[in-house]
Amino acid sequence: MYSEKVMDHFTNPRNVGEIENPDGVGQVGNPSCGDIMKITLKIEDNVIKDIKFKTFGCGAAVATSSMVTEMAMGKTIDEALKISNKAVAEALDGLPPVKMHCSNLAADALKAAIEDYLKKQQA
Amino acid sequence: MRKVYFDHSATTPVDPAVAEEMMKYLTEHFGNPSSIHAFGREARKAVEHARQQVATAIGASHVGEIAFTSGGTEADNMAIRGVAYANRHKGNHIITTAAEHHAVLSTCKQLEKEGFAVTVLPLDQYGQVTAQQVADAITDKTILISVMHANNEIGTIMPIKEIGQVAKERKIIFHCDAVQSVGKIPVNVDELGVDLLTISGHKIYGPKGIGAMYIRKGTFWQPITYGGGQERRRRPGTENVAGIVGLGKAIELATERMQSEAERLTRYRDRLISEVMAKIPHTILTGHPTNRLPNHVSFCFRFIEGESMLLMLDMKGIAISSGSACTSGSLEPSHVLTAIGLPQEVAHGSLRLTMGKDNTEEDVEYFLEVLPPIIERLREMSPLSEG
Amino acid sequence: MRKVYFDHSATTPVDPAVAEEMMKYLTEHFGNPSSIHAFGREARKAVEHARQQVATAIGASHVGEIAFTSGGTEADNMAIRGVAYANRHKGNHIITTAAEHHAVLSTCKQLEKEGFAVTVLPLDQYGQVTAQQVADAITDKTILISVMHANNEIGTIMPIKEIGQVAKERKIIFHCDAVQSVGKIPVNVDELGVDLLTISGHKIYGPKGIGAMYIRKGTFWQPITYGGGQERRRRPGTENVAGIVGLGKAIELATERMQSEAERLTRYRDRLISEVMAKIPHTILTGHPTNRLPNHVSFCFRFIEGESMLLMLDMKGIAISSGSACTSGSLEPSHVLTAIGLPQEVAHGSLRLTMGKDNTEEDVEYFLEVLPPIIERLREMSPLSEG
Ligand SMILES: Cc1ncc(COP(=O)(O)O)c(C=O)c1O
Ligand SMILES: Cc1ncc(COP(=O)(O)O)c(C=O)c1O
Ligand code: FES
Ligand code: FES
Repeated sequence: MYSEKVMDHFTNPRNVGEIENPDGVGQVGNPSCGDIMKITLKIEDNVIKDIKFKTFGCGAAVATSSMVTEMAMGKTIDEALKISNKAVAEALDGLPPVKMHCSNLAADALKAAIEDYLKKQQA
Repeated sequence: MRKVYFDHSATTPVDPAVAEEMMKYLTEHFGNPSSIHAFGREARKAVEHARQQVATAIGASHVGEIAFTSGGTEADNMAIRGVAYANRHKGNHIITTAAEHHAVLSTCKQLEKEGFAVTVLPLDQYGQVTAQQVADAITDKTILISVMHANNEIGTIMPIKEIGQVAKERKIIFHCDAVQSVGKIPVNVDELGVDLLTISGHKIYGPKGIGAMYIRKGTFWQPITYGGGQERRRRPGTENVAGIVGLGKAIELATERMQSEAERLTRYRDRLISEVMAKIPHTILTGHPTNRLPNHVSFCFRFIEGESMLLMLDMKGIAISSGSACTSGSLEPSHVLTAIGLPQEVAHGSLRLTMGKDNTEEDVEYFLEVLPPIIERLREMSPLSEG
Repeated sequence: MRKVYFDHSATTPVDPAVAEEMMKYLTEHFGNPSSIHAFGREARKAVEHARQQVATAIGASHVGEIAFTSGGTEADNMAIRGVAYANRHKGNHIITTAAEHHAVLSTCKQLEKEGFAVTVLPLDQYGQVTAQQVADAITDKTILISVMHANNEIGTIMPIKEIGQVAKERKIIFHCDAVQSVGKIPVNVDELGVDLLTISGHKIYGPKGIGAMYIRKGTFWQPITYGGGQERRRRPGTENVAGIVGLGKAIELATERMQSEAERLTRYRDRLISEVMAKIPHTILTGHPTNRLPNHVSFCFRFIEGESMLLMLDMKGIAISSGSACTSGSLEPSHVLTAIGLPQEVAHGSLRLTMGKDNTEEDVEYFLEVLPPIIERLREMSPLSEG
């Protein structure tokens, strides 16, 4: 059902948790399916210095969350904003078709966290 | 790694004694029961022997009241649509419950599209309906009542006998899906007062792809598939002889060991329920605490999602299931969990553990050891958890 | 006593290699393919492998075009009623032939009761229809053509490719019952131009109670039973995993040995036909003399009745069948024999001999030795015989 990469990220999720006093917080959820992803960021000089996630959801939801944190870590904000849900799925060697829409929200959570950071900067 | 199969409500391994019987009818006595030569007669004898085994197991008075089908789903379809079409002249109203399997509910939904009216009775918090609810729903157009004996997801046993009395008094045909109860708790068609009953082979250590429909003599009914005259013109198609032989043997064996197994598994069940509830906070027992299948344990763990639990248990060698949306492929959590009043996010954390004849006390202990750290780990990951 | 099984059109023994594969999925890898744990995934893999084997055998471009069923009868029901109901808005006319199996004809008869119009094309003396007959029967209400590939009773092969061309030109959905042809003569869905195709396991050394329906991508169709979402929502019910595995293996093996077996059995067939015709007077070959299944021989012997012949041959260890009324349990001789123009009393004397992979030249010789005295004896007993 799941690729080896998905199972790897599910079994050993990277960057689980919540950063204290984060620079940005993003939470997205899909009410129809019930998965919720929360990403917290530490940003210095426009670069993501630390990123952590918390996820309520299936194996695919956990794996995409983990993968997106790995992909975003160390990237500039502009680079990180370019990460798409599709790119996350591809980095995991694909997801089962039924999971494509519902569990594949990690990039959205990342985007929400960055936008939250940018909003705070403006304020 | 230890392997523990705890998903007997999904399916069971074929009992070696059953497989051995089947093997003979696959290779050696392979005839078509409709053939009149020696090969055919041998096959016919085996089919009729199995029919007797099924009739005996459920207390049917006439062996001809049993028709073999390709499984529980087909038997449910046959029972419900067969009664509906044959009794259309009398009325168009069907009563069923929110606890039923998709094989019943989807069939009823289809009948609604065809002009029938369906009342789906709501469940109480334990997943039960009462005979009074059924009685109150009856109108002068009611032609069929269909209520399952025991629920596959939460294990709750329905008051079939009481509903059977109502059906008899009001002279309404009564169907019962006994797929989960046969072989686990006593099922006697006369005591329960049912007119049609659904049985499936693969839930009782028989093969998949075989089932049976009991239909009481004199019940108004018509076939729903068309072809040869097999099964007394009730169900066309060359008989699945090996499967039928397997179902016959399986139901006989299940009946033999039923009482001792029920006692043994009830002990495991009650230990599992009390220890899990004690060890893991924010846990909800789903289904009735005592009036449930002896082998059936089901919970919802708050703040976490079923599929993740399943995958982690699977990595520890434990095979188990969940009614979570993410495992169903349908994006919606189990209709039964919703019908007993659980909010969606709670239903997502459901877990079902169903034991069988090869499980031991050690399996139970292994599970009790493995589960808590998994729940803890997933809750640590969860944004919903209070920490 | 020598035992000769000559009734392979009725059913076949399960190939030992097939039975062995099945056994693994009954006892060891017994999971439910819908379960996401290791047991379930193992079963899922096996089901999808078998689907690929079937797709490959019939040249289907997409593996998802195969849906497993409980046999040929269910596949015929699914194909015909599924197309009829889904295309009702376009028209209500169905074309089929007098040669079809009951699974097709009774289904069409039922559809007539439901408001569909059915044209049953008459057969020529060999049991064939022409593409022209089909073309002429098409109206602007025609939504389905259903013609079998090879007939079970008389072995005649239909011009499916030509009919497929007509169907394509006129844009009408084309179903073909290939139960008797698959594994015996080439069956390629694209070459034949069919949109739906019926397959049954037990005619090709697979188990009884399993079949498959091919349905070309894009074909307007709807399911006819209701329940879980199995088989891509085409056919609900827990998959008969062992049966599916058996069908996959069986169709693969049948395809491998098809050509050599066809050559070998055609030799036996032609020897049987010529020697029986030469040795026994008042004999009619039924079906086409050459354009027939390689393993299929069928006659009518005047003045005698099929069941008596069968019983006498059975006492000599030969298992064979007849389209006689007395063997069918229906008091009417085979509709196919009547449709090719045989008078009832001649049809009564029908005999069908269908060979298979374990038959040898010695079996053929034994039959040729045993048959004539039996016919003679029965004719001596017959008041119809001229003496
Ligand atoms: C209560 C109930 N009814 C019907 C069925 C369907 O039976 P089958 O899988 O044999 O089609 C099942 C199991 O899947 C079930 O649990
Ligand atoms: C031509 C044909 N179609 C359909 C069937 C029905 O197949 P099954 O016996 O698998 O239901 C048969 C055999 O009985 C057959 O010969
Ligand atoms: S969280 Fe529901 S399918 Fe992934
Ligand atoms: S002669 Fe007896 S059934 Fe036909």
